[in-house]
Amino acid sequence: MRVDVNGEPRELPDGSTITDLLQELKLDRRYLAVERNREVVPRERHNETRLVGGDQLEVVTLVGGG
Amino acid sequence: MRVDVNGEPRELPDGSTITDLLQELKLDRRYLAVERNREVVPRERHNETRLVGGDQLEVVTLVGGG
Amino acid sequence: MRVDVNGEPRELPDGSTITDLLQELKLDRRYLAVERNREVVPRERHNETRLVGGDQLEVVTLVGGG
Amino acid sequence: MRVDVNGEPRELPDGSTITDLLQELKLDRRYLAVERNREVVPRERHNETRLVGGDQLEVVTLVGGG
Amino acid sequence: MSTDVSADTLRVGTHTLSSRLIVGTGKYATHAEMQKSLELSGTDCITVAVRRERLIDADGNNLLDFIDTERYTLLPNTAGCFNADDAVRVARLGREILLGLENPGADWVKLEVLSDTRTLLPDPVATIEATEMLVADGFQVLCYSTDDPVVARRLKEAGAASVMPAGSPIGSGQGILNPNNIRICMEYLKENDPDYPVIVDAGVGTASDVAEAMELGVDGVLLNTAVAHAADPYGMARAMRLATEAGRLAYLSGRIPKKLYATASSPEEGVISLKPR
Amino acid sequence: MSTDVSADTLRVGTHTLSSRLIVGTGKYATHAEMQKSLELSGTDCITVAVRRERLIDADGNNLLDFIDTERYTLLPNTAGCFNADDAVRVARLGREILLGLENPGADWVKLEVLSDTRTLLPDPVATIEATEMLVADGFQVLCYSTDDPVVARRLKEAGAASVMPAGSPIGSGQGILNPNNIRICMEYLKENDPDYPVIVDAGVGTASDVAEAMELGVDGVLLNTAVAHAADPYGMARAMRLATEAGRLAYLSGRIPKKLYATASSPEEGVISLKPR
Amino acid sequence: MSTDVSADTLRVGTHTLSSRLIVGTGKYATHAEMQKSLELSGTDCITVAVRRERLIDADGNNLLDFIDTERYTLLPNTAGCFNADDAVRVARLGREILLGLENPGADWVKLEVLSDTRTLLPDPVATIEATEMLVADGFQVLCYSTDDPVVARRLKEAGAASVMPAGSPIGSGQGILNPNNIRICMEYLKENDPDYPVIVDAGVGTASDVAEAMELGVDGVLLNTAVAHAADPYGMARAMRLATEAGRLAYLSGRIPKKLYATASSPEEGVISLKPR
Amino acid sequence: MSTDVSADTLRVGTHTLSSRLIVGTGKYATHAEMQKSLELSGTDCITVAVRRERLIDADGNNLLDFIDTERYTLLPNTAGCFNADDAVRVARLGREILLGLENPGADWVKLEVLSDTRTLLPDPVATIEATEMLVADGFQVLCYSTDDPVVARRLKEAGAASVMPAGSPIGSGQGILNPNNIRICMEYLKENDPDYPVIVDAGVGTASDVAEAMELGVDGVLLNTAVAHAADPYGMARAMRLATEAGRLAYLSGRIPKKLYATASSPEEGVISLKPR
Repeated sequence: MRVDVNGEPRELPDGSTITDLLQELKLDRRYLAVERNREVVPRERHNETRLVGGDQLEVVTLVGGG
Repeated sequence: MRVDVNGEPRELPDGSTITDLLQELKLDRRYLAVERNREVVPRERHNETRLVGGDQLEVVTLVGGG
Repeated sequence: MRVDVNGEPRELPDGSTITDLLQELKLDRRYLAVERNREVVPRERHNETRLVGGDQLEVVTLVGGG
Repeated sequence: MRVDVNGEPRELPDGSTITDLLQELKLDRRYLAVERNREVVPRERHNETRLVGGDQLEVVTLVGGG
Repeated sequence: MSTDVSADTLRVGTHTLSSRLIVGTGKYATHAEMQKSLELSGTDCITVAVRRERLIDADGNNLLDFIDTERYTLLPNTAGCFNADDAVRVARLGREILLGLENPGADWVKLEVLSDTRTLLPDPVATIEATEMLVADGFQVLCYSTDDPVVARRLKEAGAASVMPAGSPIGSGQGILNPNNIRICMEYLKENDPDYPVIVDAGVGTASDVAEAMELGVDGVLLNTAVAHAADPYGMARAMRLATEAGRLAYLSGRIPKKLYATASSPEEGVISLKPR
Repeated sequence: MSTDVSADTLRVGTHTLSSRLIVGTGKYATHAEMQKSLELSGTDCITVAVRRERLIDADGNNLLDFIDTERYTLLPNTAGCFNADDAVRVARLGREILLGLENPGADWVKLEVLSDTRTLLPDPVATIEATEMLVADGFQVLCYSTDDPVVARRLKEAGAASVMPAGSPIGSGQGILNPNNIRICMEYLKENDPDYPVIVDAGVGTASDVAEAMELGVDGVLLNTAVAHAADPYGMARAMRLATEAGRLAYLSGRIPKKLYATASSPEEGVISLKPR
Repeated sequence: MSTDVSADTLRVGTHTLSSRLIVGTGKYATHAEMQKSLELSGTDCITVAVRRERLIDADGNNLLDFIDTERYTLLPNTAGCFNADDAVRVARLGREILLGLENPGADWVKLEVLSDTRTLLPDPVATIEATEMLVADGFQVLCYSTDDPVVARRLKEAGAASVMPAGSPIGSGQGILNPNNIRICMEYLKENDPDYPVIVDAGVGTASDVAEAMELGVDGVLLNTAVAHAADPYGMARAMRLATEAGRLAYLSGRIPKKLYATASSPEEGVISLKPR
Repeated sequence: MSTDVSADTLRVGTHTLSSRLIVGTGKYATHAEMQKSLELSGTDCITVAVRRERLIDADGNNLLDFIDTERYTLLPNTAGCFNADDAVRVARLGREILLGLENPGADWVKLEVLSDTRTLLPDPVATIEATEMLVADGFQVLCYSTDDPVVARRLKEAGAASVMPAGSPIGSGQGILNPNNIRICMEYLKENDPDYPVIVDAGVGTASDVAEAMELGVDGVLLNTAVAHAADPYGMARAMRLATEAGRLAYLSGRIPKKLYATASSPEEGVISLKPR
């Protein structure tokens, strides 16, 4: 299936979860937050949350700011 | 009937018009404007506009301001 | 003899020295300086310095200042 | 004889007056003042004032200033 | 180049004013003092307020008896309003009076929506809201505002015919407290629209404040207390007239840059004296 | 009370000037530009400098061909002098020229004794010394000075007809950098002598600087670069004229006091709207 | 009386900070430079921004590797948002990250809703709207705002835990351009609520700006560029720490009043010299 | 680069001071209050005045009983002198006392020659004269002066070990009224002699004034009234200590430039929200 991650299209196996996605992206999970279709998905629900074709995902972290 | 003029209660004969009111108040009509129940009544309609008991009237003029 | 000390006239026995004067004034010698006729008299010469009638003396100390 | 005019050496016939000098310089006399050896020479004495070798002369006028 | 201000009029919406100074009619000792002060100020546009007729003890002595409505364009304000609805009501009543006077000012209004009675500072949110309502009702709206550039831009977007940032609080006499903000307001409001009128309203205390405001490039100044409460309102009215023209001319004439120090006004060559070092 | 400035002349020693603005003749692009700028400034007193005649290539085009000596009182300066002796020499040469022109300015001088060529700041010690020498020689001396109140008082004690503190360095265009010092100068110089003339000389950059100076209560302003080097000298000359009058009038008219905020310009009674809280 | 600042903490909502200086983490040359600058500033609260993970070329070098989350309370901002909805989304994402970090900052946010990308000035209307939404969602909201006192009061009424007026535009380094407005903000926000925290956010350029802000009586200062872009960020970080304490102490200690001039620091009696006059 | 101030001492002539703050001993409520204020200020150099001993009712309670002459270098002043001769007499008497105390301050003096008792402004002419006399007598002379750059240079030429321009009149609390003049003083005094000490003496009212002075690049600040007459002298003494260090560090650390507006502190890439326009 095709989802959008940080504005870029991406192919994922059907039934993938957010955890699957983050593993594939090799991101340090401690430092990030995930938004699915403009709603935050708390990290404790990353395992159970299955993605659907067309999902809009934002994976964000902290950077320097004032 | 009883109407409110500039926040003060006032007794008027039934069927009085705005023109009747202004005459009774002896006000210089050139310099003023009348609002009835929060709507301006243009001067050309003062003759035909009959007041009704409970009407809220504001009779205003210009004063010095910045 | 008569001398002037800090603007006030004062009677002293003839032959008095600056040391004699300071003793009579009961002043703490560590903290002061003496000027005789607009010239400073160093403390090591207080003993030998004999005053003369009409001498103008200033006895000064330190006070708070900015 | 040799005199100094505005810092420049200049040859003049012996016995020349300030008037002679100004004529030779073709300067508009209305607008200027002459100093000889650091003393102003009033214009009414320009005719009678004979220059001497070594005289230091300044011939000045007005210019724009603040 | 030469600066011609003979035709240097102030345009606000469909109105053209010959003077860049707008003067208020409040707070004078007497109507007569006001009348003469306005005359001496050289203005052709004056602000007025709308108030209830006094029904008893009306001394029959009305402000308008002292104003030549042929000479002045009246600019009715909404002073005393603390929400958008009241401001719209007052604006409409003012329009109705000016229509009766056949004064050209009937189609515009100085919008004031205040936030509290102590400081009389404008409420930006309610002012934006009232601007939209009044524009929809056909008014040309001149908005009294703070010097916040973002609010200024919002007001223009809402259809304001002019934005009028305060130099400092009404009647405070502190002049232009934050020229930086006025500069950014100008940048926002005049971007691709250089003729959009920006008027400094409120806060000026004396002539140099007015000149300084005009030198920032604003199109006009609106004031009242500085003249009405001066020890001599007539003298101050004349001062303000001159200061408005002086500041405008200085702006148009391109001032010299500022330097740490010094360049000679007199030539350095041809001096008879000795230079040091 | 009413302010009458029709007879509000500037008196310096035996001289009476109708304008409180004194303008320099230096640094203009052309003599013609200078001529018109002076005219537009409304001044009746102009400063000039004394320099060596160019002996060769004298273009025969003299400053004085562009100055109506019937109209203007000339004020010769001692610009370019760095010690008292040279200043006295230059003053005497200026006097000699003005006597020839039969101009009333022959009996006065603007004393400038500078300290270095970079900043052109005045040397207070040499200025005091030169003032005494020139007064002894019969001059009415107008002293260009810093804003140091003690130096100002020393100059008056030395016989100066006027003390002229700089608002900021010559040609810097920074305006009045230290109004506090100007105020103390006034307190010193006008104590029991309110008519003693104090003139701000140098540093003003634009109209509001001039108005601000006059509002401090000084008697006049002397400027040159601000007009001569403006993008449009004619416009700026007019601006300076207006600003001088505006500032003077504002000073005489008694400005309103400054407050943290706000007093209403429109009456608070009779409003139809609801007050908050 | 004696001033004890040992217990002089900054309280914002449920948070208590030992330092009154809040420092941003942006714009440093390197993460290491940031780390040491924060340490030298003495702060215990730092702001951070929320941004998309770089999916490719993630250098695996994350800001958080350089921040001791035991030591600092993080204050996530909503920088880069231009409307209320986006600000709420970003605030929630920041909270989610901080919950993962178990940092106490998870329950608050520095709200920034900007109006345009050029000036980065805050949009007062959208900021008020976002404040209400975030408060409803359980956030303690610190609002970056202009110095408009009316907007400041509206933000407090909307539930803001702190209002943070800008001294001047972000990164402009102009310091406190309008102390008068900050004073009125304080009057509004602390009326019958003296402990309500007011923090100057943005605009300070150097140590004296920070001291001046604190002397106005504000509760704290938030800065970033002034340290990060100083020639020596470490030295400036220390300067800012000292200036914050200096300004706070000076405010608490009651400064002397200003006078036109002069009272002697040394006693006038007992002098041996002659007084003049 | 990194700023090390551990060895950042203030050198004046042969003296080296660890603190850049010099504090006066006058005007405190009690000697004990003075003693503690000096301690909290962190200074190691204090000014004192010379006065006639009280011959009767000498309470036997002397200033020196409250000063640790091992800890502090005393700097005797010539306060109360209005001419050069008296200043020299007082300087010599001060030296005689300090020799008796074996204090290192015996070889220097803070020269004050005042012009009148009302404003306590320094007399530049008499100060220059007295400087020459004292230098000839072997003193290291620190000259209290106005901010006139020319006078400052004259004093250095006369042999002054340090020139100490006033920020504003003694005790006025107005801070640095004319930073432009202080900058030119620095340019004159430090030209080809960068280590020549310039100290701002008099006028500072609060911590930010001290920081601002130090940020101009002066070498130190001398104050008295601002601490002695603060509501809480102890708190203000600490504030002044911190402000001196803050201002010095900020100067050495290279502040950011000032701009009209705005550069983002948070990165602009990677935002999840939509940019306007």
